[in-house]
Amino acid sequence: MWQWQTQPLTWSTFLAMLIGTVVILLLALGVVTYGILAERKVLGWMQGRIGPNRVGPFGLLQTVADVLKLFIKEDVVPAAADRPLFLLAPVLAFVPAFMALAVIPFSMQHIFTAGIGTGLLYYLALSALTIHGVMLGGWASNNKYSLIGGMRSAAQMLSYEVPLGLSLVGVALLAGSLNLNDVVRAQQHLGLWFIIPQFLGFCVFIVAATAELNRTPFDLPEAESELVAGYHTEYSGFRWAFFMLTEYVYLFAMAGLTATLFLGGWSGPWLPGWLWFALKAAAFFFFQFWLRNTMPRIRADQLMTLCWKVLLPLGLVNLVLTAVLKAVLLKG
Amino acid sequence: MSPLWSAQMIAFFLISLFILACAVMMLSFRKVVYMALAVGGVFIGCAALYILLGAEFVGIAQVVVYAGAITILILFAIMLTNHEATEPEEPWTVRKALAAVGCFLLGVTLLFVIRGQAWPQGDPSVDVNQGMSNTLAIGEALFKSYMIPFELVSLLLTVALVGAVILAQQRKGDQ
Amino acid sequence: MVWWIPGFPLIAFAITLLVGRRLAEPVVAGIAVMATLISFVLSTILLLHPGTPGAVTQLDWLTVGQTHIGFGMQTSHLNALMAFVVSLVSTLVLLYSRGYMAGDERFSVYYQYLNLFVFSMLGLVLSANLLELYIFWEMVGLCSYLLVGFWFFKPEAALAAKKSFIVTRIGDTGLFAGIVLLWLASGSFNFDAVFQAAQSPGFGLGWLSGSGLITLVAILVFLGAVGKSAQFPLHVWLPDAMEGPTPVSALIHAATMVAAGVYLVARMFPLFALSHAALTTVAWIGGVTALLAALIALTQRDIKRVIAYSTVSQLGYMMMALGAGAYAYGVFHLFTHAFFKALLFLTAGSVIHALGGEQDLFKMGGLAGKLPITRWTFLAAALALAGIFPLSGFWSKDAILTALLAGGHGILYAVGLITAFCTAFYIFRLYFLAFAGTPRDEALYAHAHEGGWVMTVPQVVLGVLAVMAGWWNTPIGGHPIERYLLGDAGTSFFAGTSAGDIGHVYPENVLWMVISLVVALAGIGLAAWMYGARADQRAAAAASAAGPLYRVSLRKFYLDEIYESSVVRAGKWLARIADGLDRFVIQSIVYLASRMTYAAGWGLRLLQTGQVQTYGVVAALGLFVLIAIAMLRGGVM
Amino acid sequence: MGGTGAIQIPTGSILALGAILFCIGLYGALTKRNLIMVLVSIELMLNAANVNLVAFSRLGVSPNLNGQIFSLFTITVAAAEIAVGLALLLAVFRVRKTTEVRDLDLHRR
Amino acid sequence: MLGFLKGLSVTLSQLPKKKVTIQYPDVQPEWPERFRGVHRFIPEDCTVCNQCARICPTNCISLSGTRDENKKLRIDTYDINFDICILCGLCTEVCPTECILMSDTFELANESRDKLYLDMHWLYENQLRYTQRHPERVAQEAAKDHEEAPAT
Amino acid sequence: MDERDVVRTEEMLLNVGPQHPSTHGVFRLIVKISGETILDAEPVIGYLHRGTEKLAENLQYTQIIPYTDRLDYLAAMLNNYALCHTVEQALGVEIPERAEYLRVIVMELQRIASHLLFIGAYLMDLGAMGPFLYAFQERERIVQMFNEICGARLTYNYMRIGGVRWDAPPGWLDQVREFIPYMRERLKMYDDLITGNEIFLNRVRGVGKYDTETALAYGLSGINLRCTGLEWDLRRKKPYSIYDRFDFEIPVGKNGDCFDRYYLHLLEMRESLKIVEQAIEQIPSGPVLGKVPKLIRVPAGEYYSGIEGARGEIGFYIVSDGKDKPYRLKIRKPSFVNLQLLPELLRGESMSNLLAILGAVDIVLGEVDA
Amino acid sequence: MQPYWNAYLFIVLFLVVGILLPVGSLWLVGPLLRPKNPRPEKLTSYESGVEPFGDAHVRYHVRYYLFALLFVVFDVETLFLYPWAVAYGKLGWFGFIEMLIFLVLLAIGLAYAWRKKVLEWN
Repeated sequence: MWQWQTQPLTWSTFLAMLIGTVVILLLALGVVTYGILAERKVLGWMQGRIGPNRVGPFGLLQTVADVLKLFIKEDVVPAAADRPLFLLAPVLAFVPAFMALAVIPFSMQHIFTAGIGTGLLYYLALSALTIHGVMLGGWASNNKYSLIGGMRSAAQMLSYEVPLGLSLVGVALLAGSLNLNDVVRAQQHLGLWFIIPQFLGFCVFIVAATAELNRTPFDLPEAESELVAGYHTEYSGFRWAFFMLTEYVYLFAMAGLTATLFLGGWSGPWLPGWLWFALKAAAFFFFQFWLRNTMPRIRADQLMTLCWKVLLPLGLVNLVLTAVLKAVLLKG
Repeated sequence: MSPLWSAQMIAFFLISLFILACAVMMLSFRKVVYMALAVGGVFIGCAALYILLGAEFVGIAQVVVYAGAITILILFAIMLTNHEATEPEEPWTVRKALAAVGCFLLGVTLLFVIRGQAWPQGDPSVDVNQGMSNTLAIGEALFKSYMIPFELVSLLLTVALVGAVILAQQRKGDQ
Repeated sequence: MVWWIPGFPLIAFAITLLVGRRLAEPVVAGIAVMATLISFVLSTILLLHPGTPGAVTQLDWLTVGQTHIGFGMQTSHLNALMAFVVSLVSTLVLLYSRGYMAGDERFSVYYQYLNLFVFSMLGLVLSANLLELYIFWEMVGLCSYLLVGFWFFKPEAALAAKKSFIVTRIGDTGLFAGIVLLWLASGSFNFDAVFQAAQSPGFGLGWLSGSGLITLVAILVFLGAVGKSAQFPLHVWLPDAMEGPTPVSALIHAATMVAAGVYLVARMFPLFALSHAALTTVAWIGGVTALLAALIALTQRDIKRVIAYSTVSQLGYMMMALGAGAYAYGVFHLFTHAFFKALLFLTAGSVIHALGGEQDLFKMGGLAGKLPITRWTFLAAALALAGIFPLSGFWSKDAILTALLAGGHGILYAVGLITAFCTAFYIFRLYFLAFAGTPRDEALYAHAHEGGWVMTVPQVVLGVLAVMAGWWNTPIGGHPIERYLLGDAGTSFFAGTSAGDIGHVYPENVLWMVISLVVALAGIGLAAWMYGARADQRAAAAASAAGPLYRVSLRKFYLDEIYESSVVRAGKWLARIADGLDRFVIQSIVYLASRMTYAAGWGLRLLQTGQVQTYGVVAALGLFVLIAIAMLRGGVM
Repeated sequence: MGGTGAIQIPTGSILALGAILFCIGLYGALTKRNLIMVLVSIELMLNAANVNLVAFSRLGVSPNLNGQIFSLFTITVAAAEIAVGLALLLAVFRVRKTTEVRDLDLHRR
Repeated sequence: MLGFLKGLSVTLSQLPKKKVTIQYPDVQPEWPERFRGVHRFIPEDCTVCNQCARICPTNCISLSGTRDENKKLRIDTYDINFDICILCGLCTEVCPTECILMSDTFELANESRDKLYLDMHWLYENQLRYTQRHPERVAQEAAKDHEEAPAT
Repeated sequence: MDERDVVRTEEMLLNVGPQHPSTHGVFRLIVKISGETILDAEPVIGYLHRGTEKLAENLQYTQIIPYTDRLDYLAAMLNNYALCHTVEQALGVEIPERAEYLRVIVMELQRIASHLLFIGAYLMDLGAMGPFLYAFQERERIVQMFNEICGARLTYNYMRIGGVRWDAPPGWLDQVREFIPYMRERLKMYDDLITGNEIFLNRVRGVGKYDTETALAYGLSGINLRCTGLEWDLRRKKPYSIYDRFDFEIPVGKNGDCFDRYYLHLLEMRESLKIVEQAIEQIPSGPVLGKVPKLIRVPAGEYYSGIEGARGEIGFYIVSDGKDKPYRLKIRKPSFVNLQLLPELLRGESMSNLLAILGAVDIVLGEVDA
Repeated sequence: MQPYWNAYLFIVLFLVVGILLPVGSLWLVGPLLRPKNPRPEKLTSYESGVEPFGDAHVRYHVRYYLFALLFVVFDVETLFLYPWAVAYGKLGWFGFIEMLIFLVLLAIGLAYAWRKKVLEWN
């Protein structure tokens, strides 16, 4: 029943898929819930605090409580806002972020993974779609901070999409496939995580990914000290929660992607594949939290300069180097 | 009638419905931003259709370029001009009526032509990808048979970039 | 390989176009010279091993309905010979230009134009079909225009460029009409196909059929050649074109482009061969041109103009030969003429360069001591032009005269002889005025010096060629060039025509040779007597004695004035008549019409909004109508 | 993930979809007042063409990749077109302060 | 680049350090003796000299007393308006009998401003609470009083 | 400006504050922006106005002291001292040695606490949240020490005319002594954490620059003046209290940019530690409150004295008619003076530099609005 | 039945579930749980605590468009890099050179934008 990837479509495989989808949804929600908690905990620890600890043992239910609180909060739609778009924007942001999870190979059996032949590009395409939600959310709020935040967000995200895509090409080049399962297999075959032959690419990727996620030090769009809360200034209650959810689901997807592309995905000795995957993804999460505690925010103009004048050329150089490397390897 | 057949057809009709609904919405919306969104829907629907037809790469490319890049570009252009631009509620002018009639008649004739033809049905034994993944096959074909057009694409893009930059950039002294 | 012959100059053009401005002069020139040199080497290989004559390598270019238009290169003996000449002269001129144009602000631009020209010219002589030929034809015209007007800041240069462009365009119109007619009649642009079609009995177009059509087409094509080769009455542009840089005159207006007209006639010879009337026209136009130009050349004061008229005259010679059916001789003269005329220009250029741009013959003199290499090479070229044994000009010119006489064209033979006499006279008048005697302008003389090696080497090479090129086709050698050229006969190049149709070969006649030699020597003698050392007063006396004749020649037979008074004035008269008509007849009608139009316009304005969308609506409706009609007629509905 | 199996959607249906989409795009291009939307409508028409290309790539007489590759090129050209078109529009907007097609003609002033 | 890494290592090194969080309100903060929390009041010591009310910069203290049978003034009412009290402690400084003192009570939050008017009874109860919490401090005070008393 | 160019961004008025996450209190800045360029900025103040100066006219001098706590609530000790010092100057009272030493110790600790908060808050403005909480840890220790010596964490009301309210409790000086090496170590940590961070440097280097002339023209003092390279420190230039007994440096900047202002804060903390260290070594024993009348009447006349506060010169200007209450009290509030420069600094800057500049100007709204 | 459509069906399920979650929580369940007391003050836009003034929909700087433009161009170019990367193993040095030309042209565009100061935010 779980082998729906290779089975003909029957009602039972369809059911299996549906279950798979729901499982991933729950997983994503769980990861987000505890990702947020872990973020607050890690930040607290790094700042000499203990972080949330009141709700549930060790504060484990803190996020749950937060979500419940948001759930029963009033849903305020400003009078000046463009109502339909205002309501739609969080959904528009959330759906692509969630869909991006569909191609991440969580485990060796890839039960919960759509093994499409264009996985990498699929991911890239969806991450571009998320921008719409952010931008329209900012626009529909009809608020100056939101609008600036939304436009900035969009400009930043789409700018960093380019080096992100370029760094992924290097991986595709080495793996010879866009299917993420194949990428993992190629790393097993090579006996080396791609972080080593693609170190430059990895650096570009990790910077671009951080920027794409709007996380410190690239969290300008919601630079609270300048723009209050960026594009979701006017959002409240559960609608705001969906923007947050999007952000963290996207973080999860990016963690999965990093693990898959550069850290060998589910491959690794002794432990089961999914655990390896979880460890690697957790490492990405931790890295992001760590950065957040350390870095000041980069300035808008420097942000763009970094993207177009540093990362993009680096990405191109990486690409050419990888191509030469591969050509030499093929000959040799 | 295998279940597959029905599944494909259902998918096709759903997608068509979605595409046409979005297209009609584009025509009927008043706010320009909404129109841009509706068009985004059409683009995504088309992508789904391509994927249904087995053109995986083209489908994803459609999402990347049309739904991702172009729609964003349009939104940016809207924000740079009149945010609140709306199509005015205008009475039927002669021209509009003529356009409607013309398009309708054109559509009807095209449909008649399509109906009147015996179209070849794809030969299932032929694998257009020659056993490779769609991306790989496209890559090979693109870089072997379509080398010159490919290079021209880069030229075109560069020229478009340069041209658009010249056009869009503010003149000195404007600021 | 054939592709690479024009290919290299194209590459050089591209390079100079893209980065030329940034490169140093030697680099620009080096690239251009190397490119043409490679082309020359390839052409030489082609000349020696033409492979299958008439072989065509062709790409599909345009497909319109059933008509496929290719884009290709054809290698025949004629083409190979032309390519050889063009690339050789080009190489030398490009090298020479390095010295001549040194320091010019637009040096790289100059080389751009020249590279483009070389590419176009090589493309022209190698092209496989008429349409392609026409494109290159126009491209060389364009290059000529650009180069003549290179110093556009001089009003004369700009005017001359315009004139050359417009005048040749008149001829080109004829050529284009001819090509279109041929295409309509034969359905193809390919030479082979056209020739074959022309010979087929059913050849015709509507009420025009057979020989009538052929004659019409041939004369239209010839009109193109008249324009390009500066034949009477369209020769007026060529002397003015001397405003361009001298190397340009050498290359374009002496050796290659102006010869394109001759080449065209030669190329289309199978067609001309089918029409006696056309051939006769060619011969007579050629004769008139040759004589007229030679007479004008007698009295010109500008060194380049003399040579320019000489070119016109020699081109007339070639036309005469072709018109007389001596296809091979015409081409042979083209071949030899290319070298010595290019050389004449280069040496003239050397003189002008040495004198800091002075072109007036009567300010020169005594340059033999200052410019030894130029002097000797000029002498070689002059002797060749005058047709003195055993230099190249002798063999080719004599062959033409022989052909004329043997072909029964007595009058033309006489014309040829007189021309030959005049030629010898004016070229040596030039020689004596410039090189012999004492300097007339000391200031200019003092600064005179030879250009660098880049200028002298091409002169020397051409000098050697001017001396020896003719030996390729001596009776002693058994007329190899004739056999070479006639080797095309019977191949697909001259599809369907026999050797007899395309050119006659006449036996050498020593007596006739001697006559022409004597005539030439007489001309030289007269020149020496009139313009030799301390002979200026004699020249003046002769000029005053000739009186009106002298003036007529000096004013170029008043042709420019005639054009001015006839064509231009006629135009003005027409305008005046039209004005009258307009004022009294038309305007009243117009007034009525305008009222009506205004009314109609008011109605139509609804449609004509200036908005694409409205037009789009109309187009969409039209599209619908078209499809509907197609369907109804196609029975789909 | 090689073959995709048979496609059993009738060719005519796909073409009909393309035709309708084309006509909608055409109507939009002819009637929309906002220049941006005119451009967008043209994109719609290009998409309709792409639908046909991809359809024939699979369902043509001899299925091959050419159709798909062509549609890729179309997509690229469309991207270039819209980029330049919108840039042009911005330039026009700068001078005329409007994106309304109707206000843009110089014809009637 | 080096700066980044240095910064990262600093933050990482902070990760395992001892946490400084106090689990208030489960764990109450330990206040020093001089801590100026809400006042406590010992009515029997008050001489109704009014010095505290006069020194108060915000005039938040109001008191009234009557003479008792011994002609000694006895405090009747003693209210402090904690809405405006700034806890500067000047009143304790001037009090000759040290009957108005600061305690370590600091949780004053309330739903209504009215409830911030705290009267003598509340303040005395606060003294009792304080005594309960810090018997040693109160004993010390008493000892000091005792010490000083004979001197005066 | 070209009228035809309409795509040029429209000018927009943007409110930063009063309810804004990073305006250091309730402060409103109306910013006129075009695109992201600030055309003009207008500070709107008064949201925290309490009329301290007017209130003081009805208060005895001792009663004013708690009010000074609430001016610059991040550096209450210094305000305390400034008032006391002025009145003491007017009265000409002798202050016991030990009191002077205690005053210096708490003032320098206060300076450190204030600077720490500046650094934390500034980096918070720039988007780094870690340093803020680190800074709070050290500050907490200082505040705790203050709590022990005077019973309050922020509003100390510690000083009295003629000395201080309390002597240091037993063991307190040892606490301070232990604090010094700890603080030195932490200062090194800040250097590692922030000073070398490229992002930080890019944001503050060369941003918000002004020169000495501008600074003097606007009447700036303190770090805002020293960052331009002028060595001006009242502790050195017009020594008050016992500052002439200590060996310490006056760090100055070079470029007058935000980075210099940030870095001077770090350096000054170091110097303050030095002073504290020396003071603890030298502190004598003895009384802590001099002989002053119970009811202080300042002789009629006008008095001013300024001291080096954490944000510049804090000065009290007293006009007295000989009564026990000032006839008029005027406070020279460094934050208020610093704020004058803000519009000038912001004009022509980009929005993204707004907070880097605003933060580095270092204002406390309690003091601005008073 | 090939797995091709299965994978995409899976994605479609993601789409459906992804839409259902927000729709369900925001539109179906949410209204039952949350209060709704709109008041005019509550519905004003946030403007740092003062009455909002001016329209928020001001026009933006053209550089936003220029970045979007750059994004479109480079996105399309990246798109073409993917099939190349995948097929690279089969193309060898020839493919390398092809891509090098492509990248050089791309770089020219970038360099142009660079020189035109498009890449600067200010």
